[in-house]
Amino acid sequence: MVARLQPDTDELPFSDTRIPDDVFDAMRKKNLARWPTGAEIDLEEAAAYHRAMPQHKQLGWVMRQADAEGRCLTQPRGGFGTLELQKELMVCLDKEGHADIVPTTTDSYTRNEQWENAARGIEESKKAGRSMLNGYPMVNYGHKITRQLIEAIDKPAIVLSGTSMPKLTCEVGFASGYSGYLGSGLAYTTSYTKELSIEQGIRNYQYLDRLAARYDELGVELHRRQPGFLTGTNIPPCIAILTCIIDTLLAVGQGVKNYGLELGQTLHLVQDAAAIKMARELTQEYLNKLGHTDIFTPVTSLHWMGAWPYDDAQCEALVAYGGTLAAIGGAVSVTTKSSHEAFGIPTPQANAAGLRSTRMAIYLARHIRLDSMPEFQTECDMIAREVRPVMDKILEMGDGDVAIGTIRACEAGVMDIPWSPNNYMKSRVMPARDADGYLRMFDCGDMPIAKDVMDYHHEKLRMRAARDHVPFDHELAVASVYELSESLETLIPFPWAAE
Amino acid sequence: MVARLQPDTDELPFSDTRIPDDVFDAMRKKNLARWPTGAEIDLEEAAAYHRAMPQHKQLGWVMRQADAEGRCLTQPRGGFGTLELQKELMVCLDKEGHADIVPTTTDSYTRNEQWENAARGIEESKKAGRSMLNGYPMVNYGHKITRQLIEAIDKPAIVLSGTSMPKLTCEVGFASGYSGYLGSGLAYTTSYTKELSIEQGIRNYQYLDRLAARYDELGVELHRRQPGFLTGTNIPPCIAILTCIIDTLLAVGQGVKNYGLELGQTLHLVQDAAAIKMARELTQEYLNKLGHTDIFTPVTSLHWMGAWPYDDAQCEALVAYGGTLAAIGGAVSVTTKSSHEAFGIPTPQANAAGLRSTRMAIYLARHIRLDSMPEFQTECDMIAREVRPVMDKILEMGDGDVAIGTIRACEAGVMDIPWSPNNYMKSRVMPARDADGYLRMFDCGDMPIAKDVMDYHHEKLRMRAARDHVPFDHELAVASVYELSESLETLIPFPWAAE
Amino acid sequence: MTLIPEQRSRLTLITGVIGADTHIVGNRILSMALEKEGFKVVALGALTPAEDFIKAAVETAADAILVSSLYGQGELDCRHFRDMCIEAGLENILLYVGGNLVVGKQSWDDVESRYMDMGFNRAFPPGTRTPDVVRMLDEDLKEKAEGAAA
Amino acid sequence: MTLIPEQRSRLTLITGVIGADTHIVGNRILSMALEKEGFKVVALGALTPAEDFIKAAVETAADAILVSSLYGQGELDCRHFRDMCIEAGLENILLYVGGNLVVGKQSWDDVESRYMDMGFNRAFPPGTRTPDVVRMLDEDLKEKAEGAAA
Ligand code: B12
Ligand code: B12
Repeated sequence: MVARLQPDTDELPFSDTRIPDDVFDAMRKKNLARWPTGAEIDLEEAAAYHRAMPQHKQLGWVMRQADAEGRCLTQPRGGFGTLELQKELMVCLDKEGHADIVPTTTDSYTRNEQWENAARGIEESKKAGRSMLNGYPMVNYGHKITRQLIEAIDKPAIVLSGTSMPKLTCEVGFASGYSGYLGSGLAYTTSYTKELSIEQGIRNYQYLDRLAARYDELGVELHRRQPGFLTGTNIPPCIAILTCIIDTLLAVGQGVKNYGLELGQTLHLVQDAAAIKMARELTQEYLNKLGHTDIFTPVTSLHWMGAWPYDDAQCEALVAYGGTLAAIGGAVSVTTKSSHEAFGIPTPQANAAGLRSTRMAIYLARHIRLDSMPEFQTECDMIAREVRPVMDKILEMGDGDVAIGTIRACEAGVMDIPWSPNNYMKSRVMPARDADGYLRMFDCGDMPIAKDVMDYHHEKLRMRAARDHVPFDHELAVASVYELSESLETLIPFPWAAE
Repeated sequence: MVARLQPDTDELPFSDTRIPDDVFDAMRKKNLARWPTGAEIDLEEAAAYHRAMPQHKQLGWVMRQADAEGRCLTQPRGGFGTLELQKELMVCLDKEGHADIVPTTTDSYTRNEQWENAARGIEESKKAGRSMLNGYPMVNYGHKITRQLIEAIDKPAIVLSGTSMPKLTCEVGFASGYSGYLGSGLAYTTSYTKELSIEQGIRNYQYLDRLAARYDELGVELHRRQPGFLTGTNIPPCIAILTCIIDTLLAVGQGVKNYGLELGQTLHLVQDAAAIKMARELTQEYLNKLGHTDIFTPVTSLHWMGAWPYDDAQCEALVAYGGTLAAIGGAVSVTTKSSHEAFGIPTPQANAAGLRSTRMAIYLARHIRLDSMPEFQTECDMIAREVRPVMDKILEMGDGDVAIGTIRACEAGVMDIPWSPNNYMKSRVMPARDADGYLRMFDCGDMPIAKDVMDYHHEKLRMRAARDHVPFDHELAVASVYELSESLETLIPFPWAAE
Repeated sequence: MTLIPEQRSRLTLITGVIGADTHIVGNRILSMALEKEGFKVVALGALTPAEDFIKAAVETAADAILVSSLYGQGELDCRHFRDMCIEAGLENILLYVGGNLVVGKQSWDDVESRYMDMGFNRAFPPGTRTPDVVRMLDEDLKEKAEGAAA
Repeated sequence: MTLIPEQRSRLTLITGVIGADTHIVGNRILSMALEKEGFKVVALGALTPAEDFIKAAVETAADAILVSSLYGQGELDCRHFRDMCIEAGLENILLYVGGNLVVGKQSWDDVESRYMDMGFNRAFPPGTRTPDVVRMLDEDLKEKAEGAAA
């Protein structure tokens, strides 16, 4: 039985301030002791390992460089249950997929710190000859073995671990030579957990961010990243961006300077471009408000995160368009999916094909930008008008402390997230797609969004209800969950066939 | 040995005027006598067969309806060497591909009126159990058998027969119940033939158009179409559009009223949208100039017609983007390709997959239009400034007769086409792609295009030469032929890898 | 053979997402739909241990358990589910499972038979829509009712 | 083993696109490239009957014929090409063929062996670039020259 980690509440009052060095040292000691591979970690040695890597394998540098050169990098997801399968996968994504950033997705037992289950999964996978885990059990293997993965590729690597309990995984990940790490306290806790409090989730990521800052102090700039895609299910830009701002402020509080913002695609060319632009602008706006002028916050655009169609050919269009949306939107990187999405974790080959198709789409996007379109401006303005009142309210509720403001706001529903599994969230906000394909809010729950703004959302959704001859009610939200996964017969039938 | 068709020069002086009924009757008699299946044709009976078909199987009506409803229809290409294979193909494209318009591509022997070779091809195909012909030998089968194809589908059907000798194929095609027919005198003769004169090619299509008009007189509005994609190889919009205008005027001269304009995609989102808009606008402009106010000229956008990549995943991006370009550009229909393009005629399944991926991309394009973008306006203006002086010169050279003006203009190089195999064309115009992905003209040959316009083209291409560190010369045109077929390593390598 | 709301209201269904699986969207839509159709639904939500399903089923004398598994590890999470039911005295409770039941895109027939072997009465492939689930429940629970009557 | 321009200038090559095939772009680029590399090139262009290739080869005492076929019907057009060469007294003229040599996406090995059986010395798959062609010509024609010398 694993020694479950005691909440750190006893150690420090909850706030957005930096964890003091001595407290952090104590926390690390306790944390690393929880599993044998934790005890093996030596921070100094790990930092030296990072510093010895070529620049082009360090994601912190690569993201800054891509942003400076106006590139859109590609990154897939991918994790299998054994070292051998994982190595094969990463090499395939690097060489056959031309991935600019190579991922390691951890399995869900690891994410939930159920390391014995993960150990069982490794054995079962070896027996079955196929992966029984949905990711790589990084903690079980430990950093010494896992470095083989980093050394097998010639690109920077990132850890993808959808969880609110990252404390040991991040220690092993960074020590292994991963220079990127995805995850944050608000976004993941609201989207990936049920009983964990937002406070506890934020505390856990404060640990992770404090650790990243430690590497900084040792001359290693890591790339941290926030999963603003949340529950992946019709997230309106304003809600994603609110979490971007909050998680960034929390990370910066721990000393992080290289922090990415992830946005799931709405699949509307104009709305996505507006969201990408405003995510960075509004995050910088609040950073500046709070006196942070040197934080790098590149945006990553993610291929559609909601339900995918059950037809490879339809998926291929979503994959390619995902590259188009990211590139035309000006994202610094795009996270890709494959034509297997609706069925299961893709094979390395299908995953690599998704990368290549996306890469070609990025090439075809050339230097096109939409900033000169009035519709683009309208969306940008709407987003700003949705985000600012909520964000200001959150800061106000925390009396200036973002961490405290956030949990109070979540409790009150001032900060809300659609389709959240978390008991601490109201999850009353209900998004739906309008007749032009924009994501709108049918219901914004208790979020303080101006009436005229919500009127705009409702007017658009009424037009959709009218078009589809359905009532203007919650069912619009459910239909919107299914929409992109529907068959072509449903989406665009031949219009004039004799019945 | 087939009785080769004598040029009709003996029958009528060459001009753009309508072929008189009696002359046309004589021409038909002579033409139909050339092959047994020709003799079987009864125009009245055929017209009655068309009139009995449901509206949604009549392409003339379907194109008008799609235009009115703002739809973008999908249509693949496809032809196999035997009736059985062709039926299976068309049913697959209709049912599995959701094609809105179902094609029958003829084989190249049929296109060149080598019907004995085609007959041999049918036998060889039956022996080999696979198609040895690159299309369906429609004349050999004749209209009685070919009607089985029309009856096997529930969509309108179109004949695709890349040739300048369509006179018997069109008789059989229309009699079989095809309500659409692609092909024209200027476009096909310049792009598909070597020794045939432009005059002869135009004469042959005057026959076809006159026949279509006859059906009109019998209450059947057929959809005629012009292949402005030409040699498919980096055709600048202005050149495609010039052929659209000329072929339309020639067809209208014979009484055609439902005439489509086809444009191969440049693969630049803005340039394609501009080309689609201006093709229709400028064609209508010249129709009105010449007193024709009731001609329907919808635009069809074609998936990239130049060299494709040799990687399925890269092709999938070209396929999907092809749907995006057509839909956002406002085309009334899109002609699709597949991920097999660079290798060979696709299997029915690969062809159907290309259709579905394109259809999904069309859905994702929603109602987006680019008209409000300044770059879009710039391209529209450039196209107009390129087309008008040349078109006016052509009309002038013909003393008002488009047919005569056209052959004189081709002789003089005033009307020119890149990469033409035809001995009567100068083919001095040399297109190349600029640094932003727009198609420009490195050399416009003897086309009367204003100096400042060409300066603009050259400036853009100089920027490309500079970017690629290559001289500003004809090699730019050759490199541009290969560009889209290059591997991803060549197009966007990982930028910072250690050498 | 569909049941009328009255009959359904006498039937209790347990729903939830098993194991460390956070995918709640489909499970929530399904639970909402079943309630709307008249069933009594006890929705345990995401991240639910196998034990909790069975505890809830015992406490509510449920007629069926609908297990969702999306994240791929269902094969591990569900392995002993029927045995645990039997231990808890739920010999012939109706067991459904649905979602993305294995890791990766695998032939559905294999996947289905694997779950049948685990003791589930029915397994549902990705993309299953709620009306189909309702139809199956009506069918299976009517049969069961008759079986009991006999 | 590459030849120098001087040596190449003594070699005559016939190029063209066989049959009813209009695909001139690649053939033209190839012909331009070969000329640039020093070979004497007689370019027959698109839509060239097999007979014309051979006539031109006889008239110019050509060292090799490079047949392009893109449109898929090459298998029919090229079937008796070597026999016709032999009849014309061109027993051991070097014969290349390239392009999209069959209808549809087929395994290249099959396609290649089919054309070898027809008597071509080399067949080139879709996507062949001109430098590779030049390298092969240098190799094969040098061999041939030596063969003749012996
Ligand atoms: C949205 C989504 C997410 C969201 C979930 C948000 C939330 N809290 O619910 C987020 C982004 C958080 C997410 C996370 C992850 N996801 Co996810 N996700 C999806 C996605 C894109 C859509 C799922 C969805 O909502 N569908 C819409 C609903 C309406 O459909 P549904 O869930 O299938 O349910 C319907 C039917 O299945 C059926 N049904 C469902 N359950 C049951 C039960 C019974 C008894 C019956 C009869 C019917 C039935 O009825 C429902 C209503 O019609 C799918 C892929 C896809 N389908 O496109 C991947 C997918 C399910 N996720 C996957 C994975 C791997 C993950 C992660 C592990 C990824 C990671 N590395 O972090 C994590 C999971 C973390 C964890 N601990 O669980 C994989 C599963 C792999 C596999 N099985 O091989 C999928 C298939 C994607 C893929 N191809 O890789 N994901
Ligand atoms: C452009 C194009 C056209 C243009 C041609 C314009 C012109 N006059 O040249 C147009 C639009 C007119 C056209 C028409 C047709 N086309 Co076309 N076309 C293409 C396309 C898209 C590109 C060809 C090209 O220019 N490539 C670029 C050049 C540089 O490459 P290349 O031609 O392959 O040549 C290089 C190499 O192959 C090599 N090479 C070539 N020849 C030789 C010879 C030797 C000896 C050697 C060593 C090397 C060598 O060197 C060249 C330079 O690198 C191809 C598909 C593709 N590749 O993407 C289809 C393709 C060749 N066409 C095809 C077909 C079927 C047709 C049509 C029959 C379609 C129709 N229904 O009308 C007609 C043909 C009519 C006719 N009678 O021939 C098919 C052939 C099918 C098959 N083989 O199974 C293809 C493969 C598309 C497809 N998948 O269906 N086409």
